[in-house]
Amino acid sequence: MTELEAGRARALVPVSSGAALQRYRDVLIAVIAFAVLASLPLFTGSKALLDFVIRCSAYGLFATSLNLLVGYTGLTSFGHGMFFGLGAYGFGLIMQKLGVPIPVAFVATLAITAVIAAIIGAICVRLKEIYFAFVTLAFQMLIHSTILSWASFTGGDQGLRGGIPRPTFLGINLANHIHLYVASCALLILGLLAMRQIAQSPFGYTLRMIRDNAARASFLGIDVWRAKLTVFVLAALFAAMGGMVMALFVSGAYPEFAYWTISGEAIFINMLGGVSTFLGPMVGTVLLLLLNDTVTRFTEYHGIVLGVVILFFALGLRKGLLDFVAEWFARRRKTGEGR
Amino acid sequence: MDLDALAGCLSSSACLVTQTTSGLIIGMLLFLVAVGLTLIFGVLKVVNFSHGAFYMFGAYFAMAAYQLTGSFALAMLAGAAGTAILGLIFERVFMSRVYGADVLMQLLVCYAFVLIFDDVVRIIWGPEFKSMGMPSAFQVMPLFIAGGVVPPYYLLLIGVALVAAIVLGAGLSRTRIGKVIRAAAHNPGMVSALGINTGLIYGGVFALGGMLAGLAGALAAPVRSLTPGMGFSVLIESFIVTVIGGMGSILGALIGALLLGLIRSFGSLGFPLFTEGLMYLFMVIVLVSKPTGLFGKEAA
Amino acid sequence: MSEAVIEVDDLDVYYGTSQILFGVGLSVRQGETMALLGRNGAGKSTTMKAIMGLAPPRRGKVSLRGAVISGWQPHHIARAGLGFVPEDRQIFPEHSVEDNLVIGRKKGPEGQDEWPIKRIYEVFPLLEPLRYRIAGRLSGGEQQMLAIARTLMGNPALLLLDEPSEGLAPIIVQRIGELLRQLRSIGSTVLIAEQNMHFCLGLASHATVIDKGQIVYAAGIDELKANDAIRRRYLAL
Amino acid sequence: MTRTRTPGISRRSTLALMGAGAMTFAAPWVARAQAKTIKIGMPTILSGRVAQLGTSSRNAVMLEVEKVNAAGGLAGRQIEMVVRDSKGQPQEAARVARELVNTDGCELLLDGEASSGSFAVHEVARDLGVLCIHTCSEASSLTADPKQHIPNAFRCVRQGIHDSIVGGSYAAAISKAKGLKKWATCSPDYAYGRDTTGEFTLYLKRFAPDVEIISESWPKLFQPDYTEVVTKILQAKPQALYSCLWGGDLTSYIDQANIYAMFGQMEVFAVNMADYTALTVVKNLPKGIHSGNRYIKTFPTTPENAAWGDAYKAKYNEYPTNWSWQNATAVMFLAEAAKKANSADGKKLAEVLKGLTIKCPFGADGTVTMRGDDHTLVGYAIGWGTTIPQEPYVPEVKAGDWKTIFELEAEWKKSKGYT
Repeated sequence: MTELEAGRARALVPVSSGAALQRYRDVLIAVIAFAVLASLPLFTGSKALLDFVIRCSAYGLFATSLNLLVGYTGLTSFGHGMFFGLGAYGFGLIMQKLGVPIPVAFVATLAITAVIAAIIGAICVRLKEIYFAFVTLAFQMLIHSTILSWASFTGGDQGLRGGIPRPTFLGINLANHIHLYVASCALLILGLLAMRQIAQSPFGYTLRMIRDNAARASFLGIDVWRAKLTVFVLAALFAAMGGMVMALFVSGAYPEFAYWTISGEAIFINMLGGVSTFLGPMVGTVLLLLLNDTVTRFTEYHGIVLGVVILFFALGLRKGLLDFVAEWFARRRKTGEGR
Repeated sequence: MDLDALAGCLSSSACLVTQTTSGLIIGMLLFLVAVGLTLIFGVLKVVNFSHGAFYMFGAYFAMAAYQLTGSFALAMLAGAAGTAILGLIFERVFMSRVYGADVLMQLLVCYAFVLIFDDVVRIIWGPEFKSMGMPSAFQVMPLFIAGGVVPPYYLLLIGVALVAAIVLGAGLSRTRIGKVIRAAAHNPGMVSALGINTGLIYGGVFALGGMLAGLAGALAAPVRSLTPGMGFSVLIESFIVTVIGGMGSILGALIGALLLGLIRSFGSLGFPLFTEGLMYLFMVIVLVSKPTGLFGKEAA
Repeated sequence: MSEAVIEVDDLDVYYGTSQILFGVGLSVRQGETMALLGRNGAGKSTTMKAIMGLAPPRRGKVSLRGAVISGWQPHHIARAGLGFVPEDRQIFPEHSVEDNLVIGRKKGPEGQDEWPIKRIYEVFPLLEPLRYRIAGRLSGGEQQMLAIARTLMGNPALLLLDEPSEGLAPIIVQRIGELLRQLRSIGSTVLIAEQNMHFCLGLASHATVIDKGQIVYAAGIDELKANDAIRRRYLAL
Repeated sequence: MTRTRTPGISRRSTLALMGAGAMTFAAPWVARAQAKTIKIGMPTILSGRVAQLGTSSRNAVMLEVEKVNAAGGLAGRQIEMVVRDSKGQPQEAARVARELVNTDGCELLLDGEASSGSFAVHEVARDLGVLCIHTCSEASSLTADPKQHIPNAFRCVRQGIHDSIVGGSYAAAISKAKGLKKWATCSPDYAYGRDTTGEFTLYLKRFAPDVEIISESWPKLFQPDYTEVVTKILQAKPQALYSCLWGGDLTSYIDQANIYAMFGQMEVFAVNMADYTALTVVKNLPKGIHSGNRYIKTFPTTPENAAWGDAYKAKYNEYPTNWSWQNATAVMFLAEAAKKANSADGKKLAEVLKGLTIKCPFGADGTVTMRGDDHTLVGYAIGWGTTIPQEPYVPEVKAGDWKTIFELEAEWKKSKGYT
């Protein structure tokens, strides 16, 4: 997997015109993807399908942002969900208490998240591997317990009640299902595009170098701590975006959004889809949500079903689905060339 | 915050004895679970996320045996032995396939079994909570020591946990098998080149870890309600314990568990609404100042 | 002529996709001390690991007294009578000297127990006063002694020594040489991998030379001593 | 849980799923509204620690739905229940609720969620305008707070404030009789626990002004070990203890307090004790714990109530829970409303439900009412009594007085700024 990535790195970095071309291609793909998604309501009246895509946007942004840490930088965070929760709560609280226009709340939430992520990140990113995972988990639990304890402000375990007001802004009414759907799609595509740009930028290659050999990276004059902190904050911002989409969808924020299980789900999504391709987490998101939605329809013993599926991925494929497919293609191409 | 209550307690021997023993009780039971976790991590380098399930099974096995036989001793035995067998099977059949793989893969396998085990318990014993009941031998008046209250059952509990700690500590440092286990933690390749089946050692350690968690579950069964998913909060707490104490360190698990027990017993006096947060705060402080935990060694 | 204790036949070993050994074959008879000589990276260690089951061969076989042991797990191979002393010694640094020995203790393949700890201390008098010392604090030479002693505790029918002289002061190397001669005199069968030819010339009975993963020469030790060409071509530093 | 009903439901949901695909593309609302059966969606918690909430709620609903269907259904349409697990996660509850309406074509919702889940489903009801009856959440603000109020949502659940008023006056009477001045509280640290405890002490002090709270403990929800809390209370040496722990937490607490012999040292008022889920589970139930009724088949002491409890037990081989009667009542309300409106349309049902009084085995006087102004259940049997270790567990229950409840509730609402 790393070889694959490294191979692409070699192919791309020196040729800057190639990188520019790639960027145009990415933008083009993003525009087409958005056009397809946004025109979906014209073809189907299924609100459930639109709901599904909205949820995919929320989780997809969140899971892909985690992959910036796990897949690209080698930072396995067990507490990434705190930023999902922060996004949902920040946005919900600002809308409920201040009644500002939605874009203002959006930007303000990102700013708050950036500050908190910078503080937590500054403490966490100097730790390695499992210890980094534990400290992020500890911070997540601390934030979760704070949300529960500070009931007068956060509503405690009952969450933000009474709905999040969604005033119309420039003709966009997020209380309207279709508007909310298109807005979510736009956020998803913009977020993914931005993360893609980060991943393919020189900074993105710096991250990969840190992942593969931090000592060498710092030997080459890279400030590893600073790079890690930067990506930690960036990933937090996209996670918060996911949280905001979720808050808009359920019209509320709940402490479960900041619980460690949500981080666990994101990790699970990444493993399911694969961490060595950019779209792996997106594939994982769709897979997990589909799986969850269908299995809960048939049985209340979904734990067993989900468990068996996980075992299939962990013990059978031993990697995420998109990784598996990518490797399979790579192998096939190789043997094809051999012939 | 209620610092007066805390200060008041610290100046009264009765309160000091009662709260200290209550911290010990919480701590020792937690130690039994955490020491298995830390042992498995130390030797197999695997963070056993399904450890809470063994605690749960221990409690359910004990309850089932107690209902069947009416014997408390058999109930404890069933809890410990049943989970030991379960641990052995779990390790040999599933976990052994992901050694050396990505940590996340190992976590995923464990997570899968957390889901599966919880549902299995739900299918066998139903979703409602159960209670094993206190054996009549322990339905006696609590003892009064220096004005503090100590129930006899908890003395037994602390005793069993202490014995387990001593046997484990002595076993690992004094017996040949203990020495082999510690050697395998360090260098499994060399151990196997000396003619020792490391697979068996791994299975054995996992079984031992599972058994300790199962024993904790069995010991807790008379005083805690049984429900699918009951292992979860215990897992999180023993996780905190091992992280504070240092992953892989048995002494660390003991100290960490006792510290946590005492934080809870005295924290509930001083900070009744933030006892939980206090634990996480403590963990953050320890990790930030010493990332490997109090007694942890730098990863080799 | 006594039977071959170990026969290595046509081994191919790969690390990942790169092939390290190409059809390696050798045999050691009862009571022999066989030196496997070659430059750094020639494939000596890999041969040892392949025999021990730590680097499973893709092709070829290893047989111990006629029974094929290649493909077995290392601990089965060890129980069958092979005792391995790895090149970096790999003592257990947090255990005491005696604990290291105790961990190595096992009966031989025929249930023999020729190396009780008392005899170990007789043969390795240096170790006895250090028995409660933490092994990680021993000197390199002491660690090498301990590693050999630990393996002997398992009563091997064949002792595999990988670079026992590596990184040790000449005086210590000399002492280890004496020890190995002593083992030979009591009839132990030994396969020793070395790049230090001079160390081996004095104690081995036979020699096999490996280069670039292939066996290039095999003969009695005296013959090798006489063959300047081979020595210069494959073994000169 | 190996009873025949489970496959029955999943077969139904299988069919629902197969139909769902076709449904979404077929003519949506009108076609479905005229369908012969009416689907009622029910998001609830069927897995995890409080799975009993969902299963016992579902049991009761199915029991009642069978009766309604046998009697001709809702305005001539057979009811088809679609019960789905939310795992206790609010975002799942919202998702499931939306899916039930949007994909499965459910026209009504029974919300079997606790705490935050019910608020999430409430928002869905607000968004989709579908008729929704909350059947499990006791959080007072769900209906008392006018900001929460929507015309299409009702609550068919006992309420913390009612409990506290009855409990406070009951406890005050005992306090005065026995001279219990020093009180301690021990309740789970979440909204229900804090609110209910606060309200209980408020009314206790109102009826018995010389009472003093000398110690408060707030264990976490689902905390496995209460030792430090038990010992803390023992240190404080109160004469009486109030707790609104429930379910497994309450039984754990009792088991652990038992071995400290706590129950001999103080009067204990545990509002959630008199529920079979707790009563039958605790092996060494101490005598004389004061409790509010949850579901108990001997209170109200009517043949209807006893018969209902027995029918439930006969069908599911266990006693109903507090959630069971609430869910059963919700179905009874729907049936009666459909009869009155002669329609199963959500809007018309909502109109009729406002202020509707129906005959009900769980009513204080044989009837219960869906109060018109705040859409919440009143008039249900509510009272306090003391426990004994075997059946009937709570031999005598002193019924609360609804007139007092209404007066004090109105006052409480005013103090909260709700009216």
